[in-house]
Amino acid sequence: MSARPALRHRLAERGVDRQLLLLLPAALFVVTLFIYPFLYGVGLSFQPTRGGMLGAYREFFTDAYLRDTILTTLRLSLPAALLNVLASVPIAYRMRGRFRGKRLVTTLLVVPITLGTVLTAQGLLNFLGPTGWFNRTLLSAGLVDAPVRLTNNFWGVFFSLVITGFPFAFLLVLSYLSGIDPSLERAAATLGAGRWQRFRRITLPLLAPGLATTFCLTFVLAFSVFPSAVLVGDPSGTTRVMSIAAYDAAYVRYDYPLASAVAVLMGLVELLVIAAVLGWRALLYTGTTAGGKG
Amino acid sequence: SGPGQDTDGEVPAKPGRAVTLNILDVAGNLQLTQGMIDDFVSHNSGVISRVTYSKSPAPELVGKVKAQQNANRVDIDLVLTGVDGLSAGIEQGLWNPLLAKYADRLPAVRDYLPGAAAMQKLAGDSGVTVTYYPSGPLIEYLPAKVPNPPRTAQELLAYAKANPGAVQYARPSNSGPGRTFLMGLPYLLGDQDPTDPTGGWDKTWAYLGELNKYVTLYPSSTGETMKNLANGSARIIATTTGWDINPRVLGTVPKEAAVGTLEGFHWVTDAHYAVVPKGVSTDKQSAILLLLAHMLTKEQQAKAYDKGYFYPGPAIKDVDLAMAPPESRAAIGEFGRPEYAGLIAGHPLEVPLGAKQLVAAFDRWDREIGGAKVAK
Amino acid sequence: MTAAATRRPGTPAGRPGRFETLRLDGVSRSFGGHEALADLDLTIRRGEFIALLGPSGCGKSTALNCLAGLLPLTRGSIWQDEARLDVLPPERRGFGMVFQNYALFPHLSVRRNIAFGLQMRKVPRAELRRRVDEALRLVHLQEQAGKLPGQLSGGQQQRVAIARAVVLEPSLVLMDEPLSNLDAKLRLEMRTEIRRLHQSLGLTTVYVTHDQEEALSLADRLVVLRAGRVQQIGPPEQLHAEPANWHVADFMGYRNLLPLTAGPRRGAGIVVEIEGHELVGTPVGDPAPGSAVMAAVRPEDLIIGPGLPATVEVVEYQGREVAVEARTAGGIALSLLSADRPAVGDRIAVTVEPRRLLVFPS
Amino acid sequence: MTAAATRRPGTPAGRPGRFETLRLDGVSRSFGGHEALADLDLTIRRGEFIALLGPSGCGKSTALNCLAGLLPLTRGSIWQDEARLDVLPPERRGFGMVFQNYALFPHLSVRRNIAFGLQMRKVPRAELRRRVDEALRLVHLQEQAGKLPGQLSGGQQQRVAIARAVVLEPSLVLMDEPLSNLDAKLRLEMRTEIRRLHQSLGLTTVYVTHDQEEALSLADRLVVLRAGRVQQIGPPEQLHAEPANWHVADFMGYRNLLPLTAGPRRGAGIVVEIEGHELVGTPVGDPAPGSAVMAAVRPEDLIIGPGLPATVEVVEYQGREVAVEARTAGGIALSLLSADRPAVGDRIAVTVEPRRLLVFPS
Amino acid sequence: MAARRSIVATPAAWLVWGAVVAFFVFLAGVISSVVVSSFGTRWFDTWLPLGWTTSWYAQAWDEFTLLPVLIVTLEVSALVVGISVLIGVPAAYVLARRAFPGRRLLYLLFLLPILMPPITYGIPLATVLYKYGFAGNLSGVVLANLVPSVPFVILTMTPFIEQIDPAVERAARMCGAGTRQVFLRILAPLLVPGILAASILVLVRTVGMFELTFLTAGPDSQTLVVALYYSMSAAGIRAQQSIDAMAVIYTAMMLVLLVLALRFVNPTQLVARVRDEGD
Ligand SMILES: Nc1ncnc2c1ncn2[C@@H]1O[C@H](COP(=O)(O)OP(=O)(O)OP(=O)(O)O)[C@@H](O)[C@H]1O
Ligand SMILES: Nc1ncnc2c1ncn2[C@@H]1O[C@H](COP(=O)(O)OP(=O)(O)OP(=O)(O)O)[C@@H](O)[C@H]1O
Ligand SMILES: [Mg+2]
Ligand SMILES: [Mg+2]
Repeated sequence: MSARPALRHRLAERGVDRQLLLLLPAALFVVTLFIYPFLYGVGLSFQPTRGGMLGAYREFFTDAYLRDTILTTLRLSLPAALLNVLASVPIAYRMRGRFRGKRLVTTLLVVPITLGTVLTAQGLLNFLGPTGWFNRTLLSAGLVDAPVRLTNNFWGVFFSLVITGFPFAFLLVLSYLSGIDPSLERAAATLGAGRWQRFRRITLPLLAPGLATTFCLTFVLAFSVFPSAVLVGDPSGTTRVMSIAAYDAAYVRYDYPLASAVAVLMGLVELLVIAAVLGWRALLYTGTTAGGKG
Repeated sequence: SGPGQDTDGEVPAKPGRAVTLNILDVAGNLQLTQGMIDDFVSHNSGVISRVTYSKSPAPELVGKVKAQQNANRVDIDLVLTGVDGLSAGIEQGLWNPLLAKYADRLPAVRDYLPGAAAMQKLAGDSGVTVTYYPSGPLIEYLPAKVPNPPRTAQELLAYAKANPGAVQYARPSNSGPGRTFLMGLPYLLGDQDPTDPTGGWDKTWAYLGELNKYVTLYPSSTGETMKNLANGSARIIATTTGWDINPRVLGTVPKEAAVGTLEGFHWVTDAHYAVVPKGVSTDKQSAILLLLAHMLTKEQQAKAYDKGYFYPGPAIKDVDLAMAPPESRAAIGEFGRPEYAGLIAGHPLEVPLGAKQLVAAFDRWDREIGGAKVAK
Repeated sequence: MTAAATRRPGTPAGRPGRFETLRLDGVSRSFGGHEALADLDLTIRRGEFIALLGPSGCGKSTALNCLAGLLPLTRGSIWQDEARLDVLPPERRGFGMVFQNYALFPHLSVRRNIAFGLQMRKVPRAELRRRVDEALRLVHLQEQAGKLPGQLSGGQQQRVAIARAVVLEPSLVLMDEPLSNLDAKLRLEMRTEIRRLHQSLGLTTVYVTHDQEEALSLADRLVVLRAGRVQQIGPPEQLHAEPANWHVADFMGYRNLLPLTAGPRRGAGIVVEIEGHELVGTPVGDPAPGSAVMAAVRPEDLIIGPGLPATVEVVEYQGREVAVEARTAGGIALSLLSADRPAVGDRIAVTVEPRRLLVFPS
Repeated sequence: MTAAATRRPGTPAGRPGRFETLRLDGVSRSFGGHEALADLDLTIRRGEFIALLGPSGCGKSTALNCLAGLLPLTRGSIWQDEARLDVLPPERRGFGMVFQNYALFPHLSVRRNIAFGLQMRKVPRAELRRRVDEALRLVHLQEQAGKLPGQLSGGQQQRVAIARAVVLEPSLVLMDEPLSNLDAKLRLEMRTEIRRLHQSLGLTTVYVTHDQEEALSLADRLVVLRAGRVQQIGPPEQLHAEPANWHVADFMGYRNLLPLTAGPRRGAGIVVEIEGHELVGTPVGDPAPGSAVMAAVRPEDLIIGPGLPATVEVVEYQGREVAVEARTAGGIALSLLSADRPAVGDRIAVTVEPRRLLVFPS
Repeated sequence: MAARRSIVATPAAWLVWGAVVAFFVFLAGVISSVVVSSFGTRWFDTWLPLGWTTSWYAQAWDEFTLLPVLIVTLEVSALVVGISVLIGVPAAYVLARRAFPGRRLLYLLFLLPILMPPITYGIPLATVLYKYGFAGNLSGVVLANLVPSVPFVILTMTPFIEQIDPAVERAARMCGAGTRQVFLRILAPLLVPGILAASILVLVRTVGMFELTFLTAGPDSQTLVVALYYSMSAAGIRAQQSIDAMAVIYTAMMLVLLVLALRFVNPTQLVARVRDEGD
């Protein structure tokens, strides 16, 4: 009778108790359905058709056409994710309070979530294309002499990332933001902090962990961009992202080891970026956002 | 077709019991053949009780079939594919070489058109050609905007030079006309070995590189080149017989668009195949053989005329437009081009590149032509 | 940082501006039809210590928030000398505030919570350090300076909130029940400390509390609220001895409120009858004979002695004295304090001096 | 709903199980090395009202949370009769709790907050309604029943929290400063109400407070804590009259603590000298002559009369009496209560009865 | 007063609202160009199509056997959203609230499926599912889609849970609520905005997830995106307008789901209702 509780207490103090069982379904799920297939894939990347264990990786890094996809991908996804998160903050901040039509504006801002890649791609091609409404407007307004090229290049993909990624970011940021106790800002106001300082010193730090998560999620979505990189991008040039290289290897050349290697490298690059962001997040305050009792 | 069913044994003449067939189309072939299949099923419900159709882009096909075969549970019974899926599957050993043993159950294979017969050779015993067309390369333009279309490859280059951005073809790996243009160039330019894109295409690569200077855009789909032709942002695009007729039927391209040929071109033909993955039960194999035999009859083949989708379409000899369904005849009567018969008869037919060479060609095109834009 | 800061010097909040009077003129605030605060008129003179006193939910916090600028007014205006104040945002009014729910910044250490307002005012670093240290000492939190608010006990949190407001030496300090979570001993100490600060820094203070003892001991003037309306404004002695109506009396510690009928006048006094016994009280607000009245008396003024008989029901130990709850034959509950300790069930009789029994119209 | 509910009958929490004793045995809790509560031994008898008393941060809430099962113990054990309790999760101990910071469910109306525990216990709908209505009446919140907690004032919220706990009639009620946010009047009423409930429902109650008055009046026994350690356990009279050490005395209202040197014994008393004046006090814990001692006296026991001279510094109005802060020539601050009202600056002299001056070793 | 204050903040407000309006105009252009095109007979170099028709919709409806596909899509997405919330929220709770050995490792484990492109694990995953008879039907599609969805929910929900005052849970426990009830009665309602946000994101990902769905789908368990992605990028000739029509159908369906979701719970409503005093 006394030995069991003792162990239990010792474990409890280290934070191990029955509540951790709640983790079990998720952990079990990920281990059975992800880890095995994933390790298989990683293993595959070390069994290339030629060049020994690391052949696939060597091929990736010696071939500039493959290697450059890393930079291409980052050049697209980092700015897009940053823009999505940064633009969401002021908009969500404005929309925190109560005002008429808030629901409508929120709903409208969230609409792009429903678009899907195909409609976005078609829409961008139609709207921004050389004879689309956008260029027509510019031309008839006399702002430009020749149609501006905004599709089948970097900008097309970038716009599609913003259209699909921004609502995600906005929705998350708005929810995180409304979880912050408004009396904190009021306290700051009575202490002489103006709008900007209240935001900068109180709201932003409390929001930052949420922003980090939001950034990670939008970044991941942007990083693995595939259909729009092909459909509205320039898939052999400026928007040849890593997923296109992986796709080519897997489904065009049927070189699965190389495809796995590219995919593993994709994951690694993402992991590096996210580790940096989450590492930064770990330094932040992440507790309750209430200001005290009540 | 779960485990435990016979998949390797002798294929009976008729399935023991009516089967359900799961057909996967990765080539857009059902547009032509769904009518034939439905016709068979409605008359032979004792052989095939039900058919389910699904569609997907070709590249994902191999992964899916592989996953099923690894798990010993194949539930795709029949695949309709183009050359790419066919040869990828052959390379990976996915297909059941049905013809090796049961060619006699498909007597129609002896009646293929010469071009179709050549295409069938590519498939070996692993697939059966069901539809065929000579494809291209052709060029398409609006006569109002291009009164004097180029007649040779050099003229095309000169035209592109004089009108930067006016000539367009889609990224070859995403587009049939794009790849037909690519594969047709070695013949047009008299390259050393038109079947070896790495060693024998010097003139082709030089030509494409030169042309690249005046091409502003390689769209990711043929459809988009068509749209650009229609709205005037491109003047000359690469096309094929099917891509010439069908979009005009659909209204994506103005009816008055015209096609032209470049002097000395060879047709680079194309076909669709029916293949059976390994691991499909013998009952189903038997049903499939009966179905294919039906599809290769002349009456059924006539349906392949469609609305010019794969013009002409039939793989079998002596299938006249007159045998086709009335809508087909009407559409082709209005939008078809009488000159095609002469062109098909008057120019050599070549089979397309094998999968390996084609991939090598795509890769080189991506790096040197499409990817060169990065450096600019 | 930019617009607000550069515009500041011209406003009343420029330097914590000393004012002569602060005038609330018909200040009202409704929440969806319900008037939480109605027509508050009050002139606060520089250096005064005002306590807002009233039961829970009477609108004290609402009044304070209106004054701070955190709640827009529904009606009325606020004037600082001749300048209209209610149009300014809170950060430009230059007031300090202690919130009822603390509202500490959860991500800043105690030290940085306290330093926040000074940083906003761009106080030089050395002075900032000095003043924060002083404030920490004041609230006995030197050792917790590095902790986050979430790691403090309730009382410690409240002390941080106090330190954060007073460190600014603002022209007006608003406090919303700042001592409510402190322990009794510290509460007494802090009470004296707040009063001392108020005097030595020359602060003007508006202090919300529901503790009449606290209000009486701290304030120069008390404002008693009930259901959003002012009941009485005056210095502590006046409220304590001469509550304006029975609600105020109730709140000022007249725990025994007896609904009776007014009898005839007897000299300056008035006769009321309770269960056959006649008591003489002091009329307030001229109750008409025969009308319903409310007779009010404090527990400490009910004396055990010949008079109204009652039975002891509860005896609570309170140190030197005991609190006794007794019930008359007619079922009226009486609270009294007693130096002796009667037993539960004892029969006693109680009486009261006429000047200690206030009789209000009810 | 399934596992927990069906297993319950066998456990102590089955039906709000009445127990005879609840024994805390060396209960300790550290937070990262710092012992917030150390070696608490306490036996609670059924029906008892125990108050945990101590200054802010002394570990009262920690003790309560350990008892509730919300904090795992670092050392020690808790026994309910013969059953070990500290291994059970909080929801199976069958206790009720009122939290210091309310902890109301922000998404549920007042009524549904109160009904929550009854729903968890699957009380039939009609009884649930009746009991919730009763609880609402008890805390005077009938009119707010439909509101969300966020729409209530601080005091109203606290009352919801009290109602939520007592509606369950649990075998042990834990209260963490439940009255600290109520206004003074309601606090007195609720205090009596809690005591009444405790008796009528036959509850056993552990009550945390920092208000010694509250503790004295409510509890059968008091536990005085300081820095996580028990200082004294005993009934109110004992703690009030005979604090075990000067820390307890300090907390029990002996506001004047004078660090002096022990003189010779005089009868049962002991002489201490302060600025040349001799005072006689009662020794507690045998201080050796010549050693440093702490002399403790309550403000109400310091009498203005021939003795130690001092100058009046602060006079605070407190209703019937005034609180006076005076300073001796040697700079010692003295607090006393006085019925007359001296003026600031007046010179007075103070004295104290020997039995009212406690002398502790320091 | 309120009006005066908002004038003070004009420049920033104008900028923000300007950006929002610009975004909407852009968005409206993108969407309506597709909608217009899907109703046009032919549309070349003009502002509007030459004629109007609904035949593209009829054609899309027939050709892709849209009705069953829509039903499958709804089933799959509802199951995936439901299960991933059920599994993911408790895990997120433990990760947000508790410190225990191996927590970081576990976090990484949950992060990986989101980071790793399905190419790495898709085919082996499909093999495993086929082996145990899950693939080729609805369950396979659901299971495969859960792989990235569960971690997605965990990652989204963690900050939400961190924001909720732990004392509220303790109070519920003291009222006799077990872990399950604390979750269902207290946390779930408080987390509704977060769950809703996470659900919408998972829904979109699931409806839009081509690869895993295709690899594990059987003939009767294709989702809309498989059909749609096919029509967009498969070989063969297809009228732009019919693709546009498909895309509009897809979007309309998602929009209906979203509007339904927003009808029941406004993403910011719950938290805001509790905290939005005055102002
Ligand atoms: N945001 C709000 N929405 C609706 N009603 C409110 C709001 N804030 C306060 N009230 C109501 O206004 C009245 C006054 O509230 P207030 O907070 O000013 O009381 P208080 O005097 O400070 O009480 P306490 O001493 O309990 O803090 C109460 O009835 C309360 O329910
Ligand atoms: N979660 C925690 N982490 C670290 N230290 C803590 C934690 N909770 C409490 N403490 C510390 O333990 C000590 C006792 O805290 P506790 O909350 O029990 O005090 P208390 O007696 O209830 O005080 P109060 O009357 O102010 O509520 C304090 O010094 C506090 O800082
Ligand atoms: Mg209040
Ligand atoms: Mg506490």
